[in-house]
Amino acid sequence: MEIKTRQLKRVDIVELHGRVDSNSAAQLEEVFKTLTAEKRLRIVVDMQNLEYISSRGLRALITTLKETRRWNRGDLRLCNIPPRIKSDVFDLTGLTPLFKVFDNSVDAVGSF
Amino acid sequence: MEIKTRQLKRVDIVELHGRVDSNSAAQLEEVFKTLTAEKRLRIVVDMQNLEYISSRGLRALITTLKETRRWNRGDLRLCNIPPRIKSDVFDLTGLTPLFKVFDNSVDAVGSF
Amino acid sequence: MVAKLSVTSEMKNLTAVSDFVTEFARQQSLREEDTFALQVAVDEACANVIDHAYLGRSDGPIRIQCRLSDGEVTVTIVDHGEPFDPRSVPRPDTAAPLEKRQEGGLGLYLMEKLMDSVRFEFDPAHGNRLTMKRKVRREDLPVCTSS
Amino acid sequence: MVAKLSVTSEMKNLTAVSDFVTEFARQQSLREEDTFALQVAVDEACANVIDHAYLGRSDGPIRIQCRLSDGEVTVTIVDHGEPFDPRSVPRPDTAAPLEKRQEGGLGLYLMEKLMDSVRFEFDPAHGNRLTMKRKVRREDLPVCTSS
Ligand SMILES: Nc1ncnc2c1ncn2[C@@H]1O[C@H](COP(=O)(O)OP(=O)(O)O)[C@@H](O)[C@H]1O
Ligand SMILES: Nc1ncnc2c1ncn2[C@@H]1O[C@H](COP(=O)(O)OP(=O)(O)O)[C@@H](O)[C@H]1O
Repeated sequence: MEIKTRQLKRVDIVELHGRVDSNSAAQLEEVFKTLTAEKRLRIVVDMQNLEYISSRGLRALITTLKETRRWNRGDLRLCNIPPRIKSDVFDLTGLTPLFKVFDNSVDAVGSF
Repeated sequence: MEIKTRQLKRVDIVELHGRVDSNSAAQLEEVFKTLTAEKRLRIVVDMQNLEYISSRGLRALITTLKETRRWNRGDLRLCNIPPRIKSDVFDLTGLTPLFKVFDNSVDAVGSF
Repeated sequence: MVAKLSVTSEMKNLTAVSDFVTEFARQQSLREEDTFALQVAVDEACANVIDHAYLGRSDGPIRIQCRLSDGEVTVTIVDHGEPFDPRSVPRPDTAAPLEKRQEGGLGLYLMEKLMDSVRFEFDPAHGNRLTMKRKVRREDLPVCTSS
Repeated sequence: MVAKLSVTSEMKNLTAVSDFVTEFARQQSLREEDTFALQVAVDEACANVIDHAYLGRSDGPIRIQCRLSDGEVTVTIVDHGEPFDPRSVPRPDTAAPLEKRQEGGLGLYLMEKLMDSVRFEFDPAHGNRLTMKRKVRREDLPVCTSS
């Protein structure tokens, strides 16, 4: 797994590459914690190159979603979810309606 | 030539496709005028699929650049300039330093 | 065809586990959707063994076996940690709004949804055994290999 | 090889002009950078004829000719509109900051920069003739065509 982050002026992009398994999910958690600690609460998670994400990875997403939305300060938005992960992870667990999901990173960044 | 515009929350993307020749430059002018009339003054011009741009197209860019920057209200920023257009139009006419130029549309949108 | 892997109960070993499952699926030319289901289910199962059965111990043995026969993959995962009663675990409310949503508790649910059957057996002598099955299809073989 | 096109002095005809130049360049297998220079220079020249020589008249004839010989493309553009003195036209200050930057006035400059030579001749009997030349190279021919 590889996580690339890119800080734009008002938004941070977190790109997930490869497999966010139960082991590497801890790193994802770290990345999110660093962002929220710095009050960078407008986050786009780009899943273009994601192979799969474990339930621990999902937990990091949900925790951070709640954290960013608290007092309407920000949001965590998803883009480029691969179809398999969309159907067999997000839809299956009922997470899809909780997130704002975009087809591409430009729309996701521009949605803030 | 084809111009596609996409309205994001705070930014509008203007995608140029094909040849902005002296004829079609008028349409580009129209698109920019509509945006600035609606006070949509944060504009990203995506040149990914641009084949060439005539001096009348450049004029539309410069006019709109001035208009958006007036009283620091906005800006017109460029991304994905094809190398030939970069070297043989923008660099040659000394326009490059006047614009904020980005490698990709995400960075351009996120720069506002 | 049977493939086996033994690892100790450390999260960092889950990358090797995932590689092992991916390689098994590749060798058996499983379809992308079957491969995906196996990857997720095995990863979740092993993570639970490490977190909940071995409770932080890093030297507990985990034995994983994948077998394909009669168009069905059977995965067994054996550990010697604490037993548990899967019936006592509440399943997540996947329709809950964000405020009511639990942050964890999706692992068991994903295993059950992505596999056709998930069975836990606990035996003080032989350890805990998890058996998961899924009917799979093979990828159509390509007409020729690309260079 | 010589290619010719006649159009009337309407901006909308510039798309046909551009197609004509592109097709000429393609037939001669010109390199991308030469093609680009020709497209820009001819477009700018014709737009100037329409705007400045014919001053809004839409039925003025414009004759365009492209010729390749001895590795040099010669473009001639003939019109019967108003003549002008290119020496009287100030060239743009390409180092000026935005506030001082003129919005127009880049067409003639681009023609001169992208072509090796640009020459205007004005003759009441035969009309205004613009001759632009550029040394060009042909694209290396591909070893085989792609299917
Ligand atoms: N192999 C196991 N050994 C002991 N307890 C387990 C095991 N697997 C699951 N559990 C129990 O079931 C609960 C739900 O598991 P799961 O759905 O994977 O979510 P999570 O691990 O995120 O809590 C765990 O919190 C744990 O109490
Ligand atoms: N073919 C022409 N006939 C008459 N005047 C011309 C012609 N071409 C150029 N000019 C004059 O030269 C000026 C500069 O031309 P150009 O650099 O193309 O910029 P623009 O057309 O944007 O003004 C024009 O404004 C016009 O006064």
